[in-house]
Amino acid sequence: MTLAESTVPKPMGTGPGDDFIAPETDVAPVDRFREYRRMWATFRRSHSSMAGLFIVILFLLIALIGPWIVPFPEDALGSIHLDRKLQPPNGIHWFGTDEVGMDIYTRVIIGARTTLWIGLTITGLAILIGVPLGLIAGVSNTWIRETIMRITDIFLSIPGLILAVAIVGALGPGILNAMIALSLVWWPGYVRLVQSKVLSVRNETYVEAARSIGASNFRIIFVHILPNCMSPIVVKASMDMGMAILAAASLGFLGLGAQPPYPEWGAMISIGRNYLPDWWWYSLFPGLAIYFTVLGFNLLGDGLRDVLDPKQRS
Amino acid sequence: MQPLLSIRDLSLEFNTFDGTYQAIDRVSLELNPGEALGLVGETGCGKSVLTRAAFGLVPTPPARITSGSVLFNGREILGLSPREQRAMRGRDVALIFQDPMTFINPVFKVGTQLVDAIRAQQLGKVTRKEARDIALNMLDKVQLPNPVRQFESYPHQLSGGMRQRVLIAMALTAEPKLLIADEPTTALDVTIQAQILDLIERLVQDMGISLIMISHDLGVVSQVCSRVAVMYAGQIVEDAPVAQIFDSPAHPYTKGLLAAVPHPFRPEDRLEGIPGSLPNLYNPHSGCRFAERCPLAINRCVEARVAQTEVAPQHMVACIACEGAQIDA
Amino acid sequence: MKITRRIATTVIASAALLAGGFMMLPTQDATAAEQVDGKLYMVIAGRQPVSHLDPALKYDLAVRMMQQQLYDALVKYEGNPSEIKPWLAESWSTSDDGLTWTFNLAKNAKFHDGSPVTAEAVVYSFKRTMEINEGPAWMLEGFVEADGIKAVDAHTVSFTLNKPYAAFLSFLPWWYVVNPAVVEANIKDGDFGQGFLQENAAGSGPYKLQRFEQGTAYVLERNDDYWKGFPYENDRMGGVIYRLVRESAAQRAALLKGEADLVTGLSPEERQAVNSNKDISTTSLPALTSFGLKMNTTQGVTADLNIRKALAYAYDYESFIKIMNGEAKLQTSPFTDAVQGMVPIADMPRRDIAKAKEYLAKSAHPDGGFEVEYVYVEGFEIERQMGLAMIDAYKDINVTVKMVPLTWPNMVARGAKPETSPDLMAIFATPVSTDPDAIAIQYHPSSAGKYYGSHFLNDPDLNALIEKARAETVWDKRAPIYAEIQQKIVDLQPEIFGMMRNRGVALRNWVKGYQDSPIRMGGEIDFYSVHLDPN
Amino acid sequence: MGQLIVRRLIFMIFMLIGLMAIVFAISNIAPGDPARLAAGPDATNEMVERLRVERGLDKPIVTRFAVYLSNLAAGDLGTSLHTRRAVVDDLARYFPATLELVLFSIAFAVLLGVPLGMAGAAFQNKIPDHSIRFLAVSGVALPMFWLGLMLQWYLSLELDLFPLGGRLGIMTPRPETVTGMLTVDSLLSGNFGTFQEAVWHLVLPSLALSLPALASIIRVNRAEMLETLNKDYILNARAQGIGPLRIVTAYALKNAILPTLAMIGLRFGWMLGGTVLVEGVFDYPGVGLYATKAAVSSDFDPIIAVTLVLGASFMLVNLLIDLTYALLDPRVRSQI
Repeated sequence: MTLAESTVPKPMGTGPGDDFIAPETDVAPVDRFREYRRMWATFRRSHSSMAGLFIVILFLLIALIGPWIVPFPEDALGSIHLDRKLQPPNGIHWFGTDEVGMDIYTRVIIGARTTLWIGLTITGLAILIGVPLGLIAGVSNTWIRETIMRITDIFLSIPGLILAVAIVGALGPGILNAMIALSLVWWPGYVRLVQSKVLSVRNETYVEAARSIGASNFRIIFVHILPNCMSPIVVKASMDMGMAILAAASLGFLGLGAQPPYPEWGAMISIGRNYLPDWWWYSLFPGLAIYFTVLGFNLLGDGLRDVLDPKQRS
Repeated sequence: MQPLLSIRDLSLEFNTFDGTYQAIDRVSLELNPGEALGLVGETGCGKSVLTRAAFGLVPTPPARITSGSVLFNGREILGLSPREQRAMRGRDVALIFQDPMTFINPVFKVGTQLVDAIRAQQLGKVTRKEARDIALNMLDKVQLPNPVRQFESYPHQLSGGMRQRVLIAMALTAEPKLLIADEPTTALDVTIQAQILDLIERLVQDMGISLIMISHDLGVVSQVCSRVAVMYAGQIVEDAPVAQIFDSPAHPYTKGLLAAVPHPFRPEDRLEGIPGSLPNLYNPHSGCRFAERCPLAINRCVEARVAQTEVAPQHMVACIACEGAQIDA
Repeated sequence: MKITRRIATTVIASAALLAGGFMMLPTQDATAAEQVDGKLYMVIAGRQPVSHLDPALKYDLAVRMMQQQLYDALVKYEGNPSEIKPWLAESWSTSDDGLTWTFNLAKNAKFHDGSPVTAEAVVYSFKRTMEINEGPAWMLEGFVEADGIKAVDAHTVSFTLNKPYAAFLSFLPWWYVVNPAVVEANIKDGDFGQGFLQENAAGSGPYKLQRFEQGTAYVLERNDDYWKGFPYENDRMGGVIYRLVRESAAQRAALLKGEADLVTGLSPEERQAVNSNKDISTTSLPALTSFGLKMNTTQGVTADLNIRKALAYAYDYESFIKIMNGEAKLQTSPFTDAVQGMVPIADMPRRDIAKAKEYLAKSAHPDGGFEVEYVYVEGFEIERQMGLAMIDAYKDINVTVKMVPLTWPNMVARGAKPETSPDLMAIFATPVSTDPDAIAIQYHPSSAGKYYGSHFLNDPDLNALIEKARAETVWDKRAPIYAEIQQKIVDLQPEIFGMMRNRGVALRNWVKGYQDSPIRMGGEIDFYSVHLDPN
Repeated sequence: MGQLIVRRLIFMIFMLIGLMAIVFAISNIAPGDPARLAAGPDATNEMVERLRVERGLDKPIVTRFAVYLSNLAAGDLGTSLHTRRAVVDDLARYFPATLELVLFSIAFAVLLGVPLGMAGAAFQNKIPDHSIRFLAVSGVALPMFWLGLMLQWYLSLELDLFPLGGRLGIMTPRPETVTGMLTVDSLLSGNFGTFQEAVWHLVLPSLALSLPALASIIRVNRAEMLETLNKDYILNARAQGIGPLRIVTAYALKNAILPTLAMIGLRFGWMLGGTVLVEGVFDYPGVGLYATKAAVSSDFDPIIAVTLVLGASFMLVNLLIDLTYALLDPRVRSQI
């Protein structure tokens, strides 16, 4: 925010050529979409946000129509062709083949579907657990809030990945257990976010006004407080999609996530590492896939935050 | 007598996302040594930007000085290198600002910041010990109770008035030739306001400093300044001695301003606001920017630049429609 | 906010300098892997940890590799094909009835602490192993009693067998001689010195133990005044380091970078890859080693012979050859080709989905629908690829596979008990001698609990046949029994019989004198003849 | 100040007990049977039953938790199945290595992140700023393990600049253990050769571990610097003629560093978690590698112990960050 903006107020849209006799102030019709159009204008202006949006849309597309556009669909289900193993990227196999002849391009594309499913489930579960708890903690100021917030603090004080490894260690390796573990690790973030938002919104004047005219607690939460929490939740959700995908891939890399022959990027890299440096393509392409997907979600998250939640700058 | 500061035809614009904002439009202003000039105008008319830009305190980009020159003691200072401009600040010109709460660094002791300022102003030729003594002496001069304790304490431990005194001390340690006070009392409550104004008046006279007092409060200006320049939307509309501004304002905007201020001796007058709102300065017309709200406005006001004309001795007005201005054919 | 570019550039320059500071550190020279004040230490990068050193306890490729360097036995296997060479015993003779063997010890043999290797020490060592009754003890069980071993004089030992035993001499290379004085001095509450010998050595071998860092590296120092001398002239050889590296990629990388001089257990395509490097060469040698997917015949779904037959017929045997890039041959009998008395079995299972379904129909799961657990060595690519091949092959009989990678010690532990032995376990087994009894015994209850006995097969007829063949000395009478044994084993299908693969190592060209002998296990290196000359 | 520390320490003890409760819950409420988990996959049934009684796992949950706490107090964290040693001894051996790696990485991230953040603010919207911002955004998105592999492949294998992994060459003389941290111990014993080699081995793992932290520190510090440089007291400082270098490195940075501290603390915690990945790639014998090896062979006690240790160290770090925050910001200091 440079000096100019701080001292000179935003001019009100009158331009040259207006009749120099003072114009009467007409009240423009309330334009419900004006706010969204303004957001889209600011969003569109930042290249990084648009890049993020493009990557995410591409990723969703690949995840949706993946199985129908891949050259070797059966490879994703584990059918092996040992006679064409470890081929470098070529005309047929764009990303080369792995150690048992499966087409890596196919497995990366199908992997996108797995990754989307993982990201959505983890973020979804985390929101389902975290947001209600956050609301309850925010609204009540009795011991309920204290217990919820203390438990949240404890969870947040454990590095997420090691807690996930511990939970998967107990439940046993596998993609479902990995997702449960990561959801258990992820919800505290939303509790803290929603709780702080609710606290700040709670003593806003319009909420007191609503309460004063007898609005029920329930109505206040869902009509006044929750809508205000939506924008930070949306921002955090889009950032979390990226981070959840990264965390799930990490568990896959440790051999605790998806089990063979399931096409999951992290697991592919953990096998692919055995084939560096001579068969570099085996671990390069899944790694790039993770990087671009997570980058896309991060950029989108940044863009949304600048538009939806400008105050939350850093 | 050569004027201490003379700003001629200075124009400045900001390029922002929404387009280029013409903040200052060919402003000319002069200040003689020892004189106290009041610079008056609504918030956002560019009075702060004008004084700060003159001494290189407005970052370029996004600001850009498109025309004009600034002479200080006869020397052109707009073209100076950043280093030279910096050397002037503190020693030749000093600035004090509006809100003492935000203009002192919260995480450093008051003393540290004073010593820093002094060492910068003396270009490092002063040891920390000597700088400390100068600072303590200055704090005493600004009537700060128990200077040593204040020297060692942090800004948040001082009251608003005390902090403003520290700012004044910091500005005047190098006995500058020009002091620009940018609404020094606006953020203070009334009782403290009077003390600070007296302090500034006394220091300015004692040290023979010429003063530019920027304010939107005509009362403050009338008490301290000998001459007043009225600014509107980046243009100087009227420039005259204090008495004439109050007794016979010429420019319609100045009249409107005075009408909006409760006159101390005529409490029964009805106050009137000025209809309309500030013009959009993104690509303004080259004429008088008060035209849209001016009751006397005619077409020519908007078409061309309105030069300043003298309606009385030392009383300049930038208007062609008000009476007393020569209406050339 | 007018910040001059000058400060910003100084800020970045200082940061870059800081990061660059790391770069100026010296790189390691890469002539030989490790040097300690002038002496060269050869580094062998392997994946299997050395669980212990005690010659009387259970052995595997890593354990025996260390024992061979730290200890000596009466005789030793060397060369290709593996022949028995005199070692501690310079010469030996047998009585006419073949029951008494007399060994004359080398006079100059001495232990690391300088004391001579006497007949008394030999007797002590054999009695110690027999009393502990683990590890190699099974080899002489029932043929030699402890009191049948006597020290005739300081340098002569005699063994009196209670019945003739053709394979007797072929087992002796695995009975190492310990230094009684050192063992006796370290016995703690009657453990016969096992605690001490777990991670220490009391031998007379060509190398001494310098450092035993479990899970990381085992450093052997060359015994310069070894009584038998060395088959090469190189006074710069300081010793050998057996270094543990978790994955084959890391082994390859260590070899390429010169951080390792020799690596074992690479897959065929990995060997091809490193071979392309001009100063690395690889060896490939057919071995006695057989490979089998051992199935638990007592517990779980594989207890049912029909299920075992179905799994055997559904497996895609061609994948063995493809995974090994052609460097393997399918086994046509439980006995590998080099074993005496091996006969090809006609109905050796090959992939035949119809037959597999036939057997499945006769089992408790007529249309499949169950899961089998396949345990393999973590990081061992060949076995992991077999798992993927298994998943693909068993889809046709609606059987799913759960792949479980384990470290070798954990695998051996799981295979040691019927309740925990997995449905399928990938095991490379090298017989301890070319005598057929060494392989037949693997299907006898006495092998239960050993890594090659994880099927816990216990068939009375088969056991009788094995014991009968074992006692027979006349080869013409033994041969037909072993033929019947091989057919019986295939009928019982305790495992999916795999392949005989070539095995080999990859080594830097500055490694000289490397000799492989088929009797050695895959990855078991004899350091004795190996040395580095970097120029 | 002392009062803050005492209050926070008491609070931390409660947090630690809470941490133990969560970790205890994982091992007990999880569907797996705790006795079988503790005994490990290849234990026979009667061994599992014996363990159940021995560890009192058949008693009600509250008493079991009390027993669990008393065991912890006595330092008995169980035995590891895959190393066959007491977990406490393993931790004593492996934790200093992880600590050394994490401290090295956080130092790298801060010493590089803060200047780059400042540079990003100084060159706002110029080429250096865009490249720094791209590094920041990608840094967070790059998978740590994959980055480690690529660094290992390129910098170590191809260019042979760094060793592949591990903490020290096998035959390099090891300094006698004082802190367990090789760099510190080798300096203490004056063995500069080993020190250099220890740093040498730390470079790649810490590069991989610190990139996400570096990226976040750049982002936060850049945003904070931008915001602080627009503050009024900076304008006043410039009006007094104070030099730009002093303004940036002192006046602005001391204010901008406060929120950056919070990010450094958060990132330190994530780094502790990240060791689980990076140590595997570089075969670096720390608690991260120890935990993953245990997790793969479902050897349960070590995982629980490592979670406790990493959780506790993260809490300690948060306390330290709050203390530095109070130290740097007089307004906070005067409130306690």
